[in-house]
Amino acid sequence: MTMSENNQTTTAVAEAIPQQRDADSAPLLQVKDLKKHFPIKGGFPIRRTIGAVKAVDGVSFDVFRGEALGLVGESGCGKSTTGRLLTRLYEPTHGTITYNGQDISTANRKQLAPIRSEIQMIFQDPYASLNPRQTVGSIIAGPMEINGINPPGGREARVRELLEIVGLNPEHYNRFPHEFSGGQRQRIGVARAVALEPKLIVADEPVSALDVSIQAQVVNLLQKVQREMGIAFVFIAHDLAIVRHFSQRVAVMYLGKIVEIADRDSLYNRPRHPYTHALMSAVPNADIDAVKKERIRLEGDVPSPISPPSGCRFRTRCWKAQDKCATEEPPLVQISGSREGHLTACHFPEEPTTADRGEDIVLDPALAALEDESGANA
Amino acid sequence: SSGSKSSDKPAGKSQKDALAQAKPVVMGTAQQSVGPAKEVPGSRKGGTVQVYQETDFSHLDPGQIYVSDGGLLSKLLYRGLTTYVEDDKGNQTVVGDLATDAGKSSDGGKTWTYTLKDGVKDQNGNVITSGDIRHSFERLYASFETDGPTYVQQWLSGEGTKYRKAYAGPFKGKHLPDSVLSTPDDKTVVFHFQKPHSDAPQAFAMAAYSVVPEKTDTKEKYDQAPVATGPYKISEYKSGKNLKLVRNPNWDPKTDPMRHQYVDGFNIDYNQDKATQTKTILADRAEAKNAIMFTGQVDATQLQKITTDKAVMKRTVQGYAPYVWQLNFNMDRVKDKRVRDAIALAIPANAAGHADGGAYGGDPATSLMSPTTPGYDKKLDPFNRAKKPNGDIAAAKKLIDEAGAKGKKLVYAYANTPVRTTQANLIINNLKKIGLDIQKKEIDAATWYEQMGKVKNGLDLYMTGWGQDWADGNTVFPPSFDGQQIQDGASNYSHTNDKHVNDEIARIQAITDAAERAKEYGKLSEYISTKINPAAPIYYTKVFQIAGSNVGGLRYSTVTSYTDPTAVYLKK
Amino acid sequence: MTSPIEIEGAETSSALDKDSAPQADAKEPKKLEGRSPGQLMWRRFKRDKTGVISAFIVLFFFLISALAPVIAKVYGKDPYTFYGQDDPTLLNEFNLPAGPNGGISPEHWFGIDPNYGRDVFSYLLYGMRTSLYTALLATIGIVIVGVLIGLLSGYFGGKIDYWLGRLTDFMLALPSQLFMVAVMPVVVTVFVAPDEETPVYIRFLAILGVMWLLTWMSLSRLVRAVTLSLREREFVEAAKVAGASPWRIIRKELLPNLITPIIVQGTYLLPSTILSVAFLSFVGVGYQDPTPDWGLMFATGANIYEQDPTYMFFPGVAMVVFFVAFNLLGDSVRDAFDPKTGR
Amino acid sequence: MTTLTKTEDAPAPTGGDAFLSVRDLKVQFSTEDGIVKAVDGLSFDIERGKTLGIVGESGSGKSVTNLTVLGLHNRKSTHVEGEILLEGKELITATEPELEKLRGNKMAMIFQDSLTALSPYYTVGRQISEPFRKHTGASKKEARDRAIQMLEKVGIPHPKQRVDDYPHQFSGGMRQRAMIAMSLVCNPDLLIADEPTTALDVTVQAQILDLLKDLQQEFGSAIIMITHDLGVVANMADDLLVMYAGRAVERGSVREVLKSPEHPYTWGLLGSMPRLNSDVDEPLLPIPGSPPSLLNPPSGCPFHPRCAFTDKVEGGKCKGDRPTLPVGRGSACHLTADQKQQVFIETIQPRLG
Amino acid sequence: MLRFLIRRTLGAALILLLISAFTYFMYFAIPQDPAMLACGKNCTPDALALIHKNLGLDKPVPVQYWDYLSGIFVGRDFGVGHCSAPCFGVSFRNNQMVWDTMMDRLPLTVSLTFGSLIVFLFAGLGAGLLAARFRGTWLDKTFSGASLVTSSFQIYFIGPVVMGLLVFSTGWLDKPKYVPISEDPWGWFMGLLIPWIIMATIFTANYTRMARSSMIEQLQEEHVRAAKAKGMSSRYAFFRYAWRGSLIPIITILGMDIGGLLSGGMVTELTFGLAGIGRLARDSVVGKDLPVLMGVMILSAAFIIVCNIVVDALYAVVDPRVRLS
Ligand SMILES: Nc1ncnc2c1ncn2[C@@H]1O[C@H](COP(=O)(O)OP(=O)(O)OP(=O)(O)O)[C@@H](O)[C@H]1O
Ligand SMILES: Nc1ncnc2c1ncn2[C@@H]1O[C@H](COP(=O)(O)OP(=O)(O)OP(=O)(O)O)[C@@H](O)[C@H]1O
Ligand SMILES: [Mg+2]
Ligand SMILES: [Mg+2]
Repeated sequence: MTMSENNQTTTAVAEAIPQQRDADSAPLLQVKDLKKHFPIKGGFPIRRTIGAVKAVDGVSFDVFRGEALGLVGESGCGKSTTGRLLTRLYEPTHGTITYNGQDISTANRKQLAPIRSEIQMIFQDPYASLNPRQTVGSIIAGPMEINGINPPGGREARVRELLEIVGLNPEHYNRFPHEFSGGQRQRIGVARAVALEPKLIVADEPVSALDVSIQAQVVNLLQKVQREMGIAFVFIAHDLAIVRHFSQRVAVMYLGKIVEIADRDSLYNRPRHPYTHALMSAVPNADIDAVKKERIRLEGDVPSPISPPSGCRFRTRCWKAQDKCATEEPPLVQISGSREGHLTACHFPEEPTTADRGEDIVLDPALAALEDESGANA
Repeated sequence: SSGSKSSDKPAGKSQKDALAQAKPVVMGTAQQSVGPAKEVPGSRKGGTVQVYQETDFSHLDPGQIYVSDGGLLSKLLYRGLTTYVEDDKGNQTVVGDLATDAGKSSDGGKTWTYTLKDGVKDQNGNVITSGDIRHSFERLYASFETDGPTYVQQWLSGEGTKYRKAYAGPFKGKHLPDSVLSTPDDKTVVFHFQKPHSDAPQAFAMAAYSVVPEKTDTKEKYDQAPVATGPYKISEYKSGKNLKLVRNPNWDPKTDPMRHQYVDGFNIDYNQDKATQTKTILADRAEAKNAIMFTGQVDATQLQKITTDKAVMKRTVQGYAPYVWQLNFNMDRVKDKRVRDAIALAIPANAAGHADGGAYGGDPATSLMSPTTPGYDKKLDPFNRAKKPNGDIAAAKKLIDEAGAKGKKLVYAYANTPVRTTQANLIINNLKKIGLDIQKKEIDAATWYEQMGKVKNGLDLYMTGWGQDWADGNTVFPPSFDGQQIQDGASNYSHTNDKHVNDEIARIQAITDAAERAKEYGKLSEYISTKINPAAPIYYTKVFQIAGSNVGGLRYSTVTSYTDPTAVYLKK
Repeated sequence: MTSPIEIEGAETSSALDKDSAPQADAKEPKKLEGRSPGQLMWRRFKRDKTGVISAFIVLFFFLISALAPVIAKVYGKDPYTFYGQDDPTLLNEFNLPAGPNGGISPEHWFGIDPNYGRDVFSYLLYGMRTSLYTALLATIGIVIVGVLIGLLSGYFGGKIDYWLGRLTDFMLALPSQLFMVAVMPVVVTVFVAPDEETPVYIRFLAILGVMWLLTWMSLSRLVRAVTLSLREREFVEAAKVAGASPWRIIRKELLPNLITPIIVQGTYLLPSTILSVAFLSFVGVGYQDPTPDWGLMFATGANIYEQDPTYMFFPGVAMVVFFVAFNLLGDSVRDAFDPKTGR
Repeated sequence: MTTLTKTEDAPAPTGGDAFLSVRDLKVQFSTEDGIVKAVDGLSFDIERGKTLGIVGESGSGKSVTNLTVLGLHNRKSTHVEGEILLEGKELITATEPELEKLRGNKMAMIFQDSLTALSPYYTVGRQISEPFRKHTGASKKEARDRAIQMLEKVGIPHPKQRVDDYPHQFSGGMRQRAMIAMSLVCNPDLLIADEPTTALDVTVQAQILDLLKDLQQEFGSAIIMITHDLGVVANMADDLLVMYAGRAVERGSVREVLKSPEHPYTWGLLGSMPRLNSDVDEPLLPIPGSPPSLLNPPSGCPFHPRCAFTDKVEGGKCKGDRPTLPVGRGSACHLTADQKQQVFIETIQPRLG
Repeated sequence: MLRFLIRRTLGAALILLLISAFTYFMYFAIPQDPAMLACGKNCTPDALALIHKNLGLDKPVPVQYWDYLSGIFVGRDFGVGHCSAPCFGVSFRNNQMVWDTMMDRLPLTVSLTFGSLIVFLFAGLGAGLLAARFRGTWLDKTFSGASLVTSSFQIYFIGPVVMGLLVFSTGWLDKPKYVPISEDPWGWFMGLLIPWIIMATIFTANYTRMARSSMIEQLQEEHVRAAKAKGMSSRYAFFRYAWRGSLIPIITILGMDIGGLLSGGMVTELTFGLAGIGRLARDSVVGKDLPVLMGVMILSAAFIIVCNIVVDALYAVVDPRVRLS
């Protein structure tokens, strides 16, 4: 096996990103108070809109050139919806998306045309995201065709080149997706996304469906294209470890809202929002010798996004909740003790530390009961 | 002829049998008009006869009845002033039915007087009076009465549709003036015709002139629930499904010269097509043992099976029907006689006749006059049917070439029933061979005659069948060939309008002697066929019916040209 | 000495992939052309003996009906000549074939028909031609209408879907047999001048039209359902993200994926369409004699099956063979497309 | 730790304390494309009250193994060889009625996807009480009470009302709890959990894992825990079995396998998982290549096409010979013990941090 | 449920309205005078005018349609008498009340439909279940093969053959006829036996195939396997778990078939010489009898719609995930 030249640069690029941001401080993508409400039809006797799923309910964040912003949160909290809003697969109900200084939140297909090539998407399901009836070649060439791009040397040559970049055999040009394994398919998806040399890629759980051993291949590949091509990522995932590995900044969503957003270290080492805390503590650690973390086990499920709780949305499952939480919605701000750029939406934030709290917080009644029992028995 | 006697010849009834029917009707005496009718040998009472019919009767209101199925039914349900008695040779005598005799004429045949019998009642027990008779005729003028014959109305009040203008019917409270129709007393009715009509008694025997009791006349609704005067009355009627007849207790056999009341009733089931009727009766099981056909006929497909089985043949009834099927030329459109002759020559008469019941369905027709009509001449065969029953293509082709009509476009219309479709295909096949361009036009069978009856029907060739209403040229030539009768709805379907013919018809109609009339009509027939040729003769129809093994008294009625339902009884 | 970097995947895997790529490579190293799902289906289908035999039978039927005029010419008889009329010995006095077994003879292989004395063999060939090709065209039409409506309502959703859905409900509530019988005369009358023969092609078009109008619903529902689920599939979203127009998405992304259900539905639809066409003839509003038609043969045959069973025999056997073959073919096609649902 | 000398080809007599022992299990499916050797000579033991974790790539035969233990494979198209002994009773040759008595009673299974594994047509309560009635002969009422009790035990709020709900009225986490209640209703001695939390969120996953642990303590069942996730295993299991291509490639206690793994595949597995405390700037260490086809598995060591250390084994043994897995702690690899230790300490451990 | 019913009933009414309008106006697309039908041979303009008036044909078509519609709810007066609500008009052909005629014909069609339904449901589903349970055995092959052949049968060529065999040649059974069940249950049964058997033969095939394939599909569902995993016998899993799931497709086609049979037993009734709704429908079309055609059309469509509603309601019964709102 020979050593690849590309590898040597990896660490350097990673370091360069924060500086890049400083130099070119206008964000690539600005999202302000973005909302998406899916109407619920019903009613009697004439069907009409009787309510809405508030899938995304006022989300604001920025994405800078070349950086990877992670988006984490429980299932159904609106991560994918946010991603789809950014790529304008959905019409926002409210709010603005500014790309490169241009408001694209209400642009139609024609107006979006020039931007289309700059914002791309990678999907979760490697089986569903490739048209089973098209060859790999035409799948990857599709975006070029649509946008009328004729690279020098022809599209086919470019596709072969892309296949090589993502680590596939260029000879696979004429094959069909079903002839590939999950990891290879995801590579095809990556090739399609980078075919137009985009500035921003929204990756919606790009590795969740893959095998552990393949996951790493794809994460490395994504990291490679991000660094080599300077592409900014919105990286959606629920695996906190992978998000930590991939993203420079991370936003935590809960029930359609961002509850905390910060750079990687600050968020993982000094989370302020109780929900972030709970999330961190729930990740099982493969290292059996690691210090036993405090256990925070949340009670019950995420409330329905159709009628979210008033005030702070997390209060129904929060062990710190007080009356204020029900009446006042906490703003997403930098609270005292946080680092620069670390924003939290909480009235009663946690202490900025990861030190052991000393006792477990157990909110699950079943567990509490069992624990009591075993305690009594002992 | 007696129907139950089987014929050895496979080709069914011959024209000889028909000639028996072609004798003019004899006027009966008062003596012959009294009941009860002559017993049928071997008859016994009881049981219910099953009847299979393809479709519902189009009308039950006697005033609307003109077609044979209704005519047959009316024999069981209704009585009129006159009726026929038939001897076993098929000779018909017209006698009084409600009236004491066949009628007394005066004024050179213009005035006819009838006296009613005593004790005739309708099904409700009401005695029939001369008022009821007058009402029965007056209501025929009402605008809803559209389907029946119009002989008497026209004789009383004027040709064509003039009679309708003369009088609007009794329901507005007015009667016909006494100068037209008078009832001097409860028992007497006097008709004053505009011209002499020696065959008035035959006309009065038609189903349409049966009595409708005045008190119980429900106008349009009468068509659904009529009042019976005959030996049977309706006990249940489900239109399109079935009709049940039961004995009419108020019918008195002593007043009736021809009807019997042997069976308890009739169950008439509709929706049984020809094939089903035949197969069911042939199988001779359960109720089918007691079954007869009304106007149904043995299905052509079953003929082979039936005619080769002597036992089954004993259960059949055969006879010569009076209908002549002809291919009319629309004389307004097909003006070249050579073309008409060519078509007449080319007709596959034999095949077309066979399509309607095989050899038992019909004989090739030589002329437009039926063998059952008095005056028929067998030798008259202008289109060489005897030698070339399936058409003389060569001769026809020559004529077409002479006329320069090769490729001439003609519209051939046909009713969309299986038989007519087959016939159309056979005929068109030959017409195409002689070089004509035939446009086939399918017409809804339900409105066939209405559509053909339009003067401007836009068609060139169309088949119609006409049969005498009674054995007399009077009921054939005037309706079919009188040029003065051409109007919408009239039965001069070929639109023949020839001065000679018109004159002759007027002249012959005035002849009072029936035998003389017959001779003259024979001559007129020859003139029409050879000099004018308004329609190609195709075939004369024959009737071939079958009944269940338990049915007795089977006989062919030359009057109705089907099995006589008034004479049947059940053996067990 | 190995470096850990050497086992890193991203960069080296392309080389490895070449080795461990699907086995087809190993066996046919030169042929790198991929196998499309269609080709896979074809391979699976070819392995299914019943399916292949059925396909041959069905094909045979279509072929002999397509070649009907040629075959008839070679055979020397046509379905329009009334042989029984030209030669009076062929039919007996009951207008039935005079010879035994429905008049089967070296002249007339399948005998002759009653009344006219036409040659049954050539009539059957032509009749099958009429029926099969009418049904084929009708099916194609139904498929086009069904796919169009299903695609439109599935892809665009919203108001379009709502109204097309109501239209479908409406059409489904129509008693279709009755309506077919009622509407055929209307269609024919509207298009034919009163003094002209109804040309066969008008009947043909009317049958097609009526079938198209009345039987697209189940297919469109299916297509709609499939489209709805396809629309949510991520490859459609990928195309949208790339800026594809709705037309391109329908054409390039949706339609190729609809082919499978369409073909499977189509194979099941065709036999039932043949029956519907035959039904129309049977109740007297479809094709009419002397146009040779399979359905008409049954209408005639049903009447005379006792006297002349031979007449019903050949078309009947042909029909049963054809239908069984077609049904088996349908099952095989379905299995080939979707190996999960075994028989 | 047991000696490395015994190989699985000469299976040891079943240990008296092993509750379930599987010996040289082979499962083959005949398919259209050929014979799939889904499990190819697998042996393991499990004791009461202990948890055995099975990890391995997708398609490595984890589920098939456990379905075979329950006898749920399709008997017609599946060829099974070897021994499965549950408390000394042979299961492979057992009749269907015998198995029916054991299933749900002595051994139970939690399925991965509770949405498809619970019938949508019956209430949760009914589905829980059904096996209880069947195995204990309890009355309807008793069974219902038992169902309510079980729902309460697995932490469903208001079990009295929820017992009559249908599965679709439950959230994903609740459904998985109901699944667990269903499998535990007869206090089984053996519980097979086939990826019980893969479909769930981390927070819900943590709830479920804790629940399983506590329930195991209460009932003393043996658990087989199938998963992809080494984190889950580290939390739950006592022993660990690593599977690759239908075979076990490494076995040992959790600590042994995670702390001093011996098989290159296990190294790869550990190296491809980022951890919350690992160095973010180090790229991950994926296993190159893709999983092998079971139709036509590689000769010799099935991992050799993806293995970076084949050149260390002389004579190309990796391609030719199939390495054996010793009983007890050990791995199926041709590298010598020293080589394994050396490679792990020198190249793998530093990167795992 | 109530809301569901109300909403569906409203929708059904709208669809029926549309269908009736469609039929009505389509009828007048052919240049024809329906009065001619009732008028007969000696039709005069006077008579025609009278019939026009009697049948309400003297008004513009839309007004006539309106009269027709309002007649359904409040009744109407015709020349032949009063027609009380629900008034579907008076036949052009025989002046009978359409409603009475239809009600007279309905019992036959209902008997035909439900009689054969019982036969083919039991036979079809039974055979299908057996075939699925013993998949791959000779039993399965026999049932599947038989259903293949019988599904290619058609009433109009099997009907006459069977009648010829069982009725005319051997006399084992009576010719089909309809006797009301209230009058003579045995006669009713025997009279309809042949049509039932023949219809059932043809439909059974469909249900066998359907039941078999959906059972096989269901048996592969995870929850069926889960049921076995908890110790339920395979028969229990088959009949409780798999069967429940295959009901949905079966109910769907059953609903369509019942609707179709009630509205279009035309071929059956024509083949066996029975006078039900199907024949009435054919006769009305052939006879251009608009009021009857309208009545039959509305009645048939109503049957189809009611069947659909029932099917949808049954979905909710079978599958708790389907909620009616
Ligand atoms: N098209 C839609 N119509 C209605 N509701 C929707 C739609 N798409 C998503 N939702 C709802 O919006 C909410 C957020 O969904 P979203 O898919 O964004 O969540 P997510 O965070 O991506 O979850 P996951 O981790 O499961 O992918 C959910 O409650 C979902 O049910
Ligand atoms: N009924 C079957 N017929 C043919 N092959 C099968 C069958 N069931 C499983 N297999 C094959 O057996 C192999 C092992 O499957 P198994 O389900 O045990 O994998 P697994 O380790 O559980 O994977 P996962 O992590 O994805 O659940 C796979 O290659 C699979 O394709
Ligand atoms: Mg998502
Ligand atoms: Mg598995």
